[in-house]
Parts: sequence; structure tokens; C-alpha cells
Amino acid sequence: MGNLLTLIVLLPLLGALVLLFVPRNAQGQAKAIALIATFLPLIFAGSLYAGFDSGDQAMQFAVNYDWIHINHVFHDKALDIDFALGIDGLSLPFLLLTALITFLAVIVSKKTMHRAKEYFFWYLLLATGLFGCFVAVDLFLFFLFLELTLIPMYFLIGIWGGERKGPVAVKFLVYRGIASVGILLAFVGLAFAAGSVSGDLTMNLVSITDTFAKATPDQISDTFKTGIFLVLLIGILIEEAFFPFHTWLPDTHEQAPTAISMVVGGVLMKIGAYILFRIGVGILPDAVQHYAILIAVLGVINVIYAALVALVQRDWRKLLAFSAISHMGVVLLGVAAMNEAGLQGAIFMTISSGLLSGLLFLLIGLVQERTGTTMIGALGGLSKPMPIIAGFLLAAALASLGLPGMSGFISEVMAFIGAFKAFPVIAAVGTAGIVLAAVYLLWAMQRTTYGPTTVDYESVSDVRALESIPMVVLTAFVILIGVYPAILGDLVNQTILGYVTRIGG
Amino acid sequence: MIAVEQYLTLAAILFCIGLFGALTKRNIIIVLVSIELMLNAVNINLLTFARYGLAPSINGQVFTLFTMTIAAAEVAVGLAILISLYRNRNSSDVRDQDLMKW
Amino acid sequence: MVEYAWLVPFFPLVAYLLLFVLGRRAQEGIVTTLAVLASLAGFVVSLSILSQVHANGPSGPYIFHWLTVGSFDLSVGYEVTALNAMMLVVVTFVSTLVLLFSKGYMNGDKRFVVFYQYLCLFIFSMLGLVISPNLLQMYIFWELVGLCSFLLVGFWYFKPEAAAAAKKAFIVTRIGDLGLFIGIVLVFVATGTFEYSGVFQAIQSGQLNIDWMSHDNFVTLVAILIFVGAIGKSAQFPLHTWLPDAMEGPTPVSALIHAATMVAAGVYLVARAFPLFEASPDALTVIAIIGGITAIFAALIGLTQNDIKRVVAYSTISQLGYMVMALGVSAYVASTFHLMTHAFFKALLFLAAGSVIHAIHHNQDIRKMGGLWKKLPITGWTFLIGALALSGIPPFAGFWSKDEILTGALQSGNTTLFVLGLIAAFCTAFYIFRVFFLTFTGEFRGEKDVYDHAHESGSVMTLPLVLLGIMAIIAGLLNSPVTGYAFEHFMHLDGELGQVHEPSIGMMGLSTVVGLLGIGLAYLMYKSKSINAEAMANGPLRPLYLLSFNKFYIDELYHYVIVVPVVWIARILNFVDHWIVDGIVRALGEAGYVSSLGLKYSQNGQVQTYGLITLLGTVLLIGISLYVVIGGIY
Amino acid sequence: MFSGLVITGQTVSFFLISLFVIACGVMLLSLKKVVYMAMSIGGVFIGVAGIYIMLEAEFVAFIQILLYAGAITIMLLFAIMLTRHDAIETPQKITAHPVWAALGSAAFGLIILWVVKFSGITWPVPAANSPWQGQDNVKLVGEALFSNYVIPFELVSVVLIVAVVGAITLANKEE
Amino acid sequence: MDNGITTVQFSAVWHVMAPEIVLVLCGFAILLFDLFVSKATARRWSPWLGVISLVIALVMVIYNFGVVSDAAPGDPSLQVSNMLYMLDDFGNIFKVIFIGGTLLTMLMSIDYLKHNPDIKAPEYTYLLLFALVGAMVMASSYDLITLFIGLELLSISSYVLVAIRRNNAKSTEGAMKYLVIGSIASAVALYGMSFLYGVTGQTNIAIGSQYIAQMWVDMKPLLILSFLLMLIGFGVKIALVPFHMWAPDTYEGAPNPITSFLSVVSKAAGFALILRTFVFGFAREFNEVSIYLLVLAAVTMVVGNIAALAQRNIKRLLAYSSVAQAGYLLVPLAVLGHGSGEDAIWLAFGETSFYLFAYLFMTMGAFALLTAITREAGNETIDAFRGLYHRAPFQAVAMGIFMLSMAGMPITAGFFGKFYILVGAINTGYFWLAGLLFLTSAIAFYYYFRVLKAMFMKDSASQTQQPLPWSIRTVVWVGLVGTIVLGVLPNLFLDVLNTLRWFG
Repeated sequence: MGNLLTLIVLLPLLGALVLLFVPRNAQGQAKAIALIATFLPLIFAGSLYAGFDSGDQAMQFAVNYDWIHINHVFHDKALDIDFALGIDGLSLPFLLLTALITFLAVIVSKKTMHRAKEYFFWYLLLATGLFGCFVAVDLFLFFLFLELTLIPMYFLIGIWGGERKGPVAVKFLVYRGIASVGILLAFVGLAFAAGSVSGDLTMNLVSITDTFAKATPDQISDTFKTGIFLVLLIGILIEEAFFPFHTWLPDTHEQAPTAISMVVGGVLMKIGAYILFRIGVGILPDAVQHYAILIAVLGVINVIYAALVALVQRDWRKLLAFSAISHMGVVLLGVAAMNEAGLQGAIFMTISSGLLSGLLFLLIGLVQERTGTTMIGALGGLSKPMPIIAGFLLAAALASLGLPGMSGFISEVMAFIGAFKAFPVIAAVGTAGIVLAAVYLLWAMQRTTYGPTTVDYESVSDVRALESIPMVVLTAFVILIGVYPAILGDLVNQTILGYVTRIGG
Repeated sequence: MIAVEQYLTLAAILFCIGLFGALTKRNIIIVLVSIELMLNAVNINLLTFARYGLAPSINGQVFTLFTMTIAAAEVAVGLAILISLYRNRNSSDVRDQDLMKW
Repeated sequence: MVEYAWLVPFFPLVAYLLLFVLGRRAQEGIVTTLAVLASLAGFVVSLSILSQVHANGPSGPYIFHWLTVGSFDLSVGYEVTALNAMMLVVVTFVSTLVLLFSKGYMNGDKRFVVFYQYLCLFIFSMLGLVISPNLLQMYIFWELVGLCSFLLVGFWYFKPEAAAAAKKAFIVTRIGDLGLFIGIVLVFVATGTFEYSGVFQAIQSGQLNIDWMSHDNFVTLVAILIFVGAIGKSAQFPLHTWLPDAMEGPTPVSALIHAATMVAAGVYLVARAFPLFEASPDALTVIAIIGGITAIFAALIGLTQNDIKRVVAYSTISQLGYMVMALGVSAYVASTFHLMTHAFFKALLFLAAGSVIHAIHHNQDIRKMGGLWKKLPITGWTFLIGALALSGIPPFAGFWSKDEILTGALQSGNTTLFVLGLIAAFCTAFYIFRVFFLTFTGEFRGEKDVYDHAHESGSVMTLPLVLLGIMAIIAGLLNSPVTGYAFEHFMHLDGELGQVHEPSIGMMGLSTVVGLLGIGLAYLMYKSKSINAEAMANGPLRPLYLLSFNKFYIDELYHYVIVVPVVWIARILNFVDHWIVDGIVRALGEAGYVSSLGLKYSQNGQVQTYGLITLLGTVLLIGISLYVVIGGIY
Repeated sequence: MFSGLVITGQTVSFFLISLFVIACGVMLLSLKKVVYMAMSIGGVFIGVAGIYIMLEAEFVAFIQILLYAGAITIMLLFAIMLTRHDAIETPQKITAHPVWAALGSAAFGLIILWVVKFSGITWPVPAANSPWQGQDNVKLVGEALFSNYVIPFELVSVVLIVAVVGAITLANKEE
Repeated sequence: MDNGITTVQFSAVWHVMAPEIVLVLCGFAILLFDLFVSKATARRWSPWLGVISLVIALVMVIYNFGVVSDAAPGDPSLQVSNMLYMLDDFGNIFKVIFIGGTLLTMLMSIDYLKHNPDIKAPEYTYLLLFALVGAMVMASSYDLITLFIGLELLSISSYVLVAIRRNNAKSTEGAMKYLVIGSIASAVALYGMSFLYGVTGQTNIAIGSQYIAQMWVDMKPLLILSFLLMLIGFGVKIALVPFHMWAPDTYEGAPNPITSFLSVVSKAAGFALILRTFVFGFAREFNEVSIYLLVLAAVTMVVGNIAALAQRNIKRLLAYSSVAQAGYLLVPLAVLGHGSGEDAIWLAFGETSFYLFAYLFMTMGAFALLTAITREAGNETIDAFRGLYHRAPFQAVAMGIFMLSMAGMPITAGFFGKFYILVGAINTGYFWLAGLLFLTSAIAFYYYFRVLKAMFMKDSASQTQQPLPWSIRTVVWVGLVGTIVLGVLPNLFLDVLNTLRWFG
């Protein structure tokens, strides 16, 4: 089973390599290859889910190959870097999310676009990076995959983006490049700190986590932990597009092609949250607690600020970007709470936001394809010509504003339970975001689908069969998690319990 | 007796004169000359230390010989470059040599 | 049968899913049959549950694991109490009739099936809300009914007013929901459970507290927060503004959702969690005051409105205010009783109004009606019954329940509330009969051919009217000496909640007189015209008239105090986001580029400049380092 | 600065030579005509050779005269003739550049002076007797050059070859 | 002998510096070859002779690794003239870099000379060989005089090589600038050496370092002054900010292969010199002087990268990039101040040599492509690369990989090199410097990716591109393979580094 993980990571890469040998104008073949190279990982991820033991906190399906040893580090120790993959209850949901969204986004991608072959090449490279991030157990490897996402994204935005693609691609690149500096520093710093305690200098996530859990304050000082966490936090804030480092996200969403927007909103920006859970909560819980108030306040600022800004956006894509920022603020709240409910809520929120971002960007992409615009003011009455898209848009908007029965709600509930436990006042302020979300989402949704139909759009077509697959699947997952959250909760529960006992102990 | 400092001071003054000349004179030949002046100053330093240094030794004199040789080679190449430069630009003014900038 | 209570919401859910599968092209007859049958089945099951509860007492909760959060378990399930059972019956009954009525009302609409889908979804959600054994599940369905309300109000999405009303309904109630949300989250934080029973236990043992607040204060806080949810949902002052606007939806929707069921959910919630409220006298006081204010406030507005549905809507708000006030004065039974009777007669009034509207081509302005008695006899009769019930005239249903509320208010010692209630009762009688007289008597004031074509609708529409009319007449008797106060005994199966009030003949007389006075005034003004209504409105009472007519300018107030500032803040923040937050980012980028240009142009091609810069760097490096390192600062 | 300085023939000659060297250096900086500048640098070279002699480096001084005052100065003159023999250094406008250059050079010199004289370093009192008292300077140098420093010596020959070849490559006329 | 004169046996010299001697002899051989054969023949074959000489030298150096590892520690046969010249793996590894760089330069030149008939091929070839000898001397000597001569041999040869297109105004101008600044730098470095000599009385730093340690307290200002003067002198050679100003102009003016030679071999030699001089000369005092290296490294990284942002001329852009790379390369040495024990030194050497190898591959590859592409486009701005992907996909992809490697993107040698340096910096606790390193690389994305953008996202005017000449293609492939193999499997090289006996 362990090799499945390797396969999941390498299949898109393999697909990309195969694409190199496809003639430039064989666009159909290119798309087919991309479909296969993302569908197989989805299947494999599904079978991993089936074989996953949710009662076990350890990394499962682990594979480990020696890769790099850097000698003479730290009193003649060697820094071990391995090609180590594995999943636990935390990474599995992210893996599934990635597998799902990357596959669905291929379906959405048009094989008729110009330079389609290259598009799929970069796309598959991006997918490799994304998969790798969530299954890497070695921090070096993790970082490698994280950086690997940058290059394809640059091209995907830069070649297939909107009017301002050039500057936006560079902004994306440099901004996230800077973010990875903080992350890398923190990674290496953690490895060294752990190595100084355990005597075993390695970038292995699990052993670093264990070492930190066992280390006494004499061995690893709190100052070090808080310091390294701050460095890490800056990286996370940028990766995750948190205020005040969020401004790359609206631009990116505005310019990126639909499928890429789906991937960015659905998976790419969730890497930051994953790092926050994995490293922040998993390795540096003391530091998270030390900065709990800061994080919580930041979370609330994100929730409300982004919601208010979303209120006056004129472009769906930007509105959704700010909406995602606002929702992810709840993640910060939940994490800051550092209790079971808060953490679980935060993870749920991340996954839910990923699904919903994917869904919403897909729908807006479909609308844009038909009407040629995403400006909210220019749309209207689309329920009539495209009732199905309008219906799904409605469902997605409702899910996004936290309607029960969909994934957003249960996430919010848990996150706020956690937050209210820890800091009731801050949490209470944060709940205002729930109302604001309703205001801007309903406004935009109604402006688009309700009201009299604009003449130009009277005869536009509704969704086509192929396009409806991602729409339906994503909605199904949103509802599934909303109705039966245990499907996700049981996965992450053990991991969270592990984290929480560590805080107590 | 002349103290070590006196020699060193003389060397420093010469060095600075050379430096200033190299940075301000307009004719490339004079710039090269100024650089020679700097090397001469270094030679004074070396010889001073060879005679009066903390651990006097003949090595300083040998060093000086090498320096002088190298300086000569440098000047030779420098002048050769100057001549081909003059051929190309018809000017030996260092300030005219700004084809490449920015 | 009680353990099968889940069947009640299950039937409409199945109907919903079936309709969903059937799709848009399904035949109207099949659709209606399916929906009505489902609802009817639910009604039958409800009745049997009611009888079993009556015999064996409450049952449940039946709980299933749903989600594990760390060491906590969240569960779903259902539970049947007396209150639940009563609600189940009321909801299924009214639902069935409304589904039937809609067949006629929505006849020919392109999205007929969608309408029924939404209705079934609503019924499912409402029933789910009713049988929820815990606050979280209740909240889930609470939101779902809100969703259905949104969908149904905005059913005619192409009408901008409908869209706006739907949005308003959703957002305003959501503001209330926020309080409820915080409330139940706080409850969970304090007790670790969402179950009603667990919460009540914690209250009994005085353990409902949190480390930063004492038990009493915390209970008050939580109670008020939960009540805020009820304010939103039950359209209490100050969050009432959405309900009148919601009349943009199809009339059956107004009857079912905005009269009989969903808006009563707030009252139901407070009643369901009554032990919590009882533990906090302060919270009860707040509730009573809010209820009283709402009752009189909405009644005053109702006096001058011209839209037939809006008048009824304000009357709904007012009556909900009564119920809330009743709960506030601990008149638990009176409140729930009024909840039930109100469901019948208000649904009746709406459906009758709908029948009128349907008959005269969707005109809702009572100034353009008149003399419809002859054309719509059944509608007229049933409307009259409803109006009488609403006005509290014996022996109609409203009389019994309203009377009990007034008694409760008086006996709780709160005279002001009592007086408010009386005035509201007077106003109620006045405005509903104003509508009645203007609609059914006199000459038709609209277009002639409309009047000529007006006729009673088919039996699908009249049958519900008749059935509801019957209920409006007899339901009140359930808690009267006639039946030996059966309702009260039944409700007490849940435990002796609230205070029991002695009925008094004097009170009955008083309220009847007040009601009759109102009717009389309406008669004088709009039937016999011995008092000129226009003159009054334009005379010295004009400021008051305008105040009432413009709904006390509450909408405008909200617009300028809340909406406009929020939008401005949002605009400012957007500006900040673009020019400051992102501006700094871009400025940094620009600064980098500009300094790059600076460095580029410092490369001026002059070798001596290069040398000079090298020299200056040298001097700086050596100078500073020698100064720092050797000068002793280091 | 001059405290404890005993006026002897040696000191007098040192100051005279120093004065000559510096004067020539200043002339180099201030003269207009390029040819004169080249002449003044010859003065410097000769003066410096005098200093070398004072430092008991006769062989080096000899080479200095031979190489610098002879070969290099002549080479410079040839170069001047080959380019523009009437080249005149036009008077400098007082721009920022020479000012900064003067400031920088002066600061550099002052730093060196400070380190050499005022930083608290105690220089050894010069031994009156030469460390290689009575030995033949040329022999000493030669021995060092051909024993310990034979590798750099050989390398220098390569440098000279490079210089010669390079000069020819760059300067010879097109064929 | 009794008079204290050590005689030097040729066999001993041959033992330690055989590759250098061979290269010098080959240089002379080519010189003679030029004299005795016709111009055309000389022109045609001398680059090949150069290549052959380089290959021989490379083999000898690789053989020398074995010699070093076979010798007992402290074996006197590994040094000559009182540690004036050493045979050790430090020198060997640098020599591999130098020879490898020169070899690639030479290969590139075969094509370049074909297109530039005004360059005299034999002179060009043996000057390059002599320059290489200078670099090798810089890597193997402990003697200040020898180091200085090696430095000058490299520099003077480079001056001539830069000016070798003597009818090209830019070429001669670049040479003039290089010469003026380089000579001043030599004078300054020499000035510093003179002070060092004054304190130690030695021209040998290995021996002198004891004196330095003894005199540190008394002579601290003078020693620090001496250190700084040498640092500045060498800093000019490796183009540290603010001593880098000459680099863009010279790089632009020089013939392309020479530019790559300057930016790889010359720079690496500078680092060899710096490492030799400072790590040994100031071994015990290093923690006190490392602060200057830290400052210079930081300033160089920042300014080098920022200056490149607005640059449109591709050669100047690479010049600034190489300035920035010098900043990165200085980090391992700079953080040694807080290093403890020999391991820290081995780590620093490992980082430097790894990065230099990575730098060698990517820079050589980039310059080779640049040569072909700019020649065809007729200009040297980024516009020359517009739409290259559509014209010549392989060239664009290869150039893209070199750019990504320079930018430090994963699975390239450049990435692992930077990571390695970062590990070293964090190992000694210099988080800020490590952070700055990667931060400035992130800024550098802007200009590296601009090249990518031009190649992949723009349309080009012309639709055709000449195929790469085979010599250029060879260099590109070597660069590609090196860049990717070192990036994916760095341990192939790290393990080699691990077996090295850096100092015999």
C-alpha cells in the first residue's frame, strides 16, 4: 500500500513527462493523459482511505528511502534527508481533497485552449507539487514540493491568465517565494533544535515532532519555540493569504483561468493551513498557545475585514477570494483556541473551504464562459437561461455562508465552540462574519441569478454534461460532510487527540 | 634614527596620492602611472618591514622584487590596452570611455 | 408509534426527493397528490403520536451518534414531548391544507414542481425542528426553515422586490440566529452537551456556568442570546421588518411559513427551552417586554396598511408578540395554546386573502377591492370566521387563547403589559375588520372587468378554507371549561412549566368588549362611513397616521443607521485594502524597482566613479569597523 | 610626531628624499601636460629608490632605477607619443567627483595613519644594526629567490610572457 | 644545507604541481605551434590543443585526489618549499572547478572563434591556459608572494582576454575598466599583505598564522586593517558589493566565453584565495573578523539582486546575478566565525565547493546558450529571448532550467546548493543571514523569471532559429546534466566531498 503514495505523487509527474512526447497539436490526447494522470491518484487516494486505520495516530502507508546526507553538520553528525512519504489522519483529508480537486479541474480545463499541451504539462507538475506537500513526511521534501508549485503556477497564470496576467504571476511568485523563506527557516531550525536534543539530526517530520513532544524546556527553550513559530507564522500567513499578506490572492483569482482558480482556492492556499496544523500545532503547541491571542485577533480581523471588503467587490472572483480569506480567518480562531473542538473545526473549515472554493470558482468560471464576464453588476437573471448552474450557485453560496446540512456549518460550529471556550469576547466579535457572509454572498448570488434576465444572456446555454460532473461531485461532498461529518471527523480525531494531549501534558 | 612610522607614513601618503591620481586624472596613462605610485608605496612598506619589522627578514625584499615585476607586466598590458582603445576611440581620456553603462 | 416519530418528517423528505427526481416536467396533479399524501401521512402519524403521548406521556429522546469532536460526542435523534406532539399535529395539518390550496393558487406556474419541492423541504425541516432533541439539531433545522423561507419568498425570482424581500428575510433572521448560535455554543461550552435534557439538568443543579461568569448571570446571558434567535425568527421588535416584506412570496407560503409554522418557531424555541428561561427572571422580563412592545407596535402599524397581506402580516407579528409576552410572564400554556389557535386562524386568514387575491388577478391593495362578498361567499365567510377568531370574539379560537394571555399578564402583576395587550387587542379587531369591510362590503373600487371575472376558486382552494374555518371555531374549546382544560393538562405532561392562571369571567368579558369595540369602530369607519377615515388621516391625527403608515420609519432608520455606515466602512476598507495593504506591497515592489534603477544609473560608465565607489566603500568598511571594533565599543 | 627625533645625516636625507618624492607626486597630480606628468613620475621613482637604499635594499633600489625610472618611464613616454603626444590635462572643473575622491583618499590615508601611529601599536625600536649585517644584499636576495621562492620566480616568468604576448597581441598593427 | 638554504628538487615540485606544469608547458607548446605552422592551421587547431591540454590536466588533478588520499597525514611530499605550495584536496577540488570551467569555456570558444575571425585563436588559447594556471596557483599556495603572483597571472591574462577583440570598442573599454579597478585592487590587497608581512615577518600564512595569533592582542588594529585591505582587494576580484562596479561593464564588454570564464573560474579562484588566506591566516581570530564577511555577504546579496531587477541587457543581468551569487558564496565562510571545530570548516568548504560546482554548470550552460541566442538575435537584451520557446524549444527549456537553478528552484543544483549553505548558516545560528539568503533569492525570482517570461510567454518576430553548434550544445548538455543530477542526487557529490582530505 505504501507504494500507492509514491505512485500518487509520481503519477502526475509521469503524466507530465509523457506529455512531452505528445505532438503539440494533439490536444485531445493531452487532456486524456492529464485526466488519467489525475484520475489514478484519485482512485489510489480513495483506496488509501478505505485501508486507513483511523484509530492509529502514526503515519500509515509510510515509505522511506534514504536520499541525502549532509555530513559535518553539528559536531560531526549528518543531516539526514529522506524521500519519506506517509499519511495520518491530518494529511489524508488534504490528500483526498487534492486528488478530488485536481482531477475535477482537469475536466473543467478546455482542451481547445491555445497551447493546451503545455497547459496540461504545467498543470500536472502543479499537481505533483500539491500531492507531495500533503504526503511528504520529510520537511525538506515538503519544502521541495512547496517550491515546486511555484513554477507551474507562474506559467499557468502568466500564459493562460487574464488581462493583467504578467504582473500578477510575478506577484504570486515573489510573494509566495518570500513566504517559503520563513517556512524553510523554520523547518531547518526545528530540525536542528530537535537534533540537538535527540542526537539524531534529521528532517523527518515524525521524529522531530516526537522529539519536541518529549523535550524539556531546558533542552528547547520557549524563546526558541516562539521565535521560530513567528518566522513560520509569517510564511503561513502569506501562503494562506491572511490579512495583511493576502493581496496576492484576489489578484491571482482575478487573473487565473478557472481550473487554476479552483486549484488555488481549493488546494494550493490550504497548504498554509496544513503547515499551521502540522508544524504549528503539531510541533510547536506551546508557541501557538503563547501567541493564542495574537492569532485569534488576527483571525477575527481576517473574518470581518475580508467580509467587509467582499461586501463592495464588483467582481465575483475577487469577492470569492475575499470570502475565502474571511472563512480562513475562522481557521485561525479555531487553531488559536488549541482545544479539540477548535482544532477539529479549523481542519473542517479548511477542507470545507477548499471544496467550496473549488465549487464556486467552477461555477463562476462556467458563468464567465457563457456570459463573458464575472462582473456582478453586468450579470442578472441567469436563473432563467441556466437554471441548473444558478441552482448550484445558490447551493454553493448557501454552503459558503454556513448553512446547516453543508460542510461550512459544522466547521463553523466546532471552530466557534473551541474559540468561545478559549476567548469568548474575541469569538463573539468573530461571529459577525457569519452575518456579513450572508449579506455579500446572497447579494452577489441574487444579483447574478435573480431579477429580470439581461437581454444578452437570454439564450445562453446551461451546463453541459461533462461540466456537470465536477459540479455535482463537489456539491455532493459538501453535503456529505455537512450531513455526516463523522466521515471526516473520524479521520482527524485521533490526530487531534494526540495534539491536544500534548498540550495538556 | 628614523622610526618605522615615518616610513609607513611616507608610504601611506604616496599611496593616497596614487589613489587620488588614479581616481581623478583624465589621461589613462596617468591613471596607470598613479597605480604604479601605489605599488611603489607598498614596496616602501614591504622594505620597511623587511628592515625594521617585528620579524625582519629578507623575504620583504624578495616580495618587492616580485611586485615590481608584476607592476611592469601590468603597465605593459595596460598600455597595450590603451593603444588599442585609442585606436578604437581616438581618445585616451578615461572619461570618454563610457560606451557601456546602465 | 412514538418511536417512529421520525416518520413524520421523513414523509415530506421523501416527497421532496421524489419531486426532485421527477423534475420540472412532472404533471401538476401527480406532484400535488404526492406532496399532499406525504403530508397527510405525516398528519396521521402525528395524530397517533399525539394520542400515545396523551396516554403514555413524553417519550425519548432517541439518539444516534453523529460526530466525535475530540472527547465529545455530538448526536442526532428525535424526541417526543407533549409540546412536540401538539406542534407536529398543527404543522402537518396546516401543511396538508396549504399544499392542497397551492394546487389551485399556483396553477400554471412554470416552476410549479419547484414550488412543491421547496414546500416539502420546508415541511421536512419544520418537523425536524420540532422533534429535535438537542439545540444543535434544532439550530440546523432552524436554519433550514430559514432557507426555505428564503427560497419561497424569492420564488418569483425575476421580481426584484421578491428577491430583495427574500434576501432581507434571510439576513435579518440571520442576525437573530447569530444570537442563538452564540447562545447554544455557550451552552455547549458550559455543559459539554447540546441535549435539552442535559442542559436542563445543568440548570437544575445550578451548574450552568463558565469560569468567567456565575451561574445566574450566565443563564440570563444564554437565555437572552437564545431569545435573540426567537426575536429574529418570530419577527419580534426590533427584527420584525422582514416579515411584512416577505409577503412578496406566494400567498400559500405566507400562510404556511409566515403565519402558522416557521414564525412560530421562535415561540416554540422559547417554550421548548422554557426551563432555561424560567431559571432567569431577568431574561423573562426582557422577553415579556419585547413581546408586549411587539404586540402593540405591530398592531399600530397594522391600522393603516393598505396591502391585504401586509395587514395580516402585521397582525401575525402582533399575535407573535402576544405569545412571546405570554412566555415572558410565564403563561406557558396560554402561549403554546395561542400558538396553536393562531396557526389555524392565521393560516385561514392568509389563505382566504390568497383566495381573494387569486380571484382578482393578484391585486393586493384593499383600496381597490370591495363588495366581494357576493362573488366569493365561501372566502368571505371563512375570512369572517378568521377575523372573529383573531379579534377574540367568543367562542372562536382566538378568544380563548388571547384571553388566557391577558389573564396571565394581569396576574403576573405587570399592569403595563396587560394594558398594552388590551390596546393591541382593540387595534387588532379594528384593523382586521377594516380589511374585512373594505374587501367584502361596499362597491368594488377596482377595474370593472376584473370584478366581473372574479369567482370562487375550485374545491382544492375552498376545502382548506373550510377545514381551517372549522378549526378556527373549535380549536379554542380545547382549553376551555367545555373540555375541562384538556390542552393544559396535556401540556403539563411535559412537567409543570410556567404558572397556571385562573380563568376569570371578568377578564373574558373585558376582552370581548374590547374586541367588539374595535369591530364597531371599523364598522363605523368603513361600513357605515359615519366616521370619515380620510378626514381622520388628514386631520389632526396626521402625524400619528404617517407614523403608523410608514411603520414608524424603522426600515429607514435601519437603512441610515446600519446599512449605510456598514457599506461606507466596507468602501473605506476596500480603499484601504487596495491602496494601503496592497499599496504597501506594490510600493515595496516599486521601491525595489526604483532602487534598482538607481543602482543601474549609478553605473555611469565612468571607471573612476567605480573606483571612487569602491574607495568610499573601503573607507566606510575600514573606518566603521576599526572605530567599532578597536575603539572599544565592541 | 617628531618628538625624540635626533637629527642625523640619515634623518635629514630621509626628509629631503621624502619631500622630493611627495613633491613629485603632487606635481604629477597638478601638472597640466601629460608629458610633464610622466617626467615627474620618473622623479618619484628615483626618490623612492633613494628610500630603498636607506632601507638597506640596494639590489631592489637598483632594480627600481632600472625598471621603473628606466623602462617603465620610457614605455610611458612612448605610449604618450603613440596616442596624443600633445595631450593636455584640461583643468578640472570642481565637480563632486574630485572632491569625493580627495575626501576618500584623505580619509583612507588618515585611517592608515591612525592605525600606524595612534592606535596604540608599539612598533619595535629600530635596531641600529641591520639584520643581515655585512652580508651581500644581492646574494641574500638571490639565495632566497632561487631556493625558497623558486616557484613564484618561475611563475613570474609566465606572467611576463603573458604580458609580452598580450601587449603584442593587443598593440601591434593590423596586418 | 648548512647555510639554511633549501634546495628544491624538481621531482618534489612535479609531485605537487604537475598539472600546473603541464598546462604551462602546453601553453608554450601552443605558442610555438603558432609560430611554426600556418595561420589557418594554428587558428583551427589551437583550441583543440587547448582542449586536449585541459583534459590531460583534469585527469592529472583527478589522479592527484588518489595521491592525497594515499599519503599519510602530514606527508612532507605533499608540500614544497616550506609549505609554499601544497598538494591537498582543497586545491584539487578547486582545480577541478577551474579546469572544468575552462574546459567548457574552451568548448564554447571553438564556436565563438569561428564567428569572430579577428580574435587570434592561439593567443586566446594559451592565455586562457595561463590564466587557468594562475587560478590553480591561487588554490594551492600558502605563500603570499605566490598567491599574489597567481592572482596577477590570472588577472593580467584576463585583462588581455577581455580586450582580445581589439577592434571592438566595448571589448577594449571593458578591459580598461577591469585593468584599472583590478590593479587598484591588487595594490590594496598588496598593501594589506605588506602589513601582514610586517607583523609576521613571513610570507607564508600557514607559518605566519601562529605569529598572528601571538600578536593579535598587541597588533589588533594593524592586523584587522591588513585583513580588511586584503578582503577588499580580493573582494574586488570576486565582485563583492560595493566593489563590484566594474563587473557589469567588463562582463558586457568581454567576449561571451571570457565572460563566463570570469564569472566562474575567476570568481572561484577568488574564493579559493579567500578561503586559503583567511581560514588559515586568521584561524584563531576568525570569530572576530567574520563580522565583516557577514556584512559584505549581506550587502552583496541584497544589492546584487536588487540591481539586477531593472536590467534588460542579459549579460549585465547575469553579471549582477553573479555578484549576488558571490554574496551567497561568501556566507559559508562568514558564518564560520561561530563555527566550532573542524567540522564547521569542512562543512563550509563542502558548501562552497558544492555551490561552485552548481554555479559552474548553470552559468556555463547559460552563457553558452546566450552566446548562440544573442548572436542570432543581434542584440543582447532580454528581447533576444522573446518567443524563443516557439522557435527553439530545447534552447528555451535548457535556458529555463539554468535560470531556475540560479533562482534556486527545487530539484536543480542551485536549490540544493542554497539549501546546503542555509544548513551551514543555521548550524552556526545565523538565522538572519540564512533568511536573507533566501529572501533575496525570492526577490531574484523577478528577474530570472523575466527571462522565462520572454522565452515562454511572448511571441517572437522571427520564426526560425539556427540549431545550436555542436560545441555549444555539448556545453549546454554538460550544464543541464550537471544542474539536474546535482539537484536530484546531491549525494553523488556530497559523498565525494566526504572522503576528501581537505588539507592533506
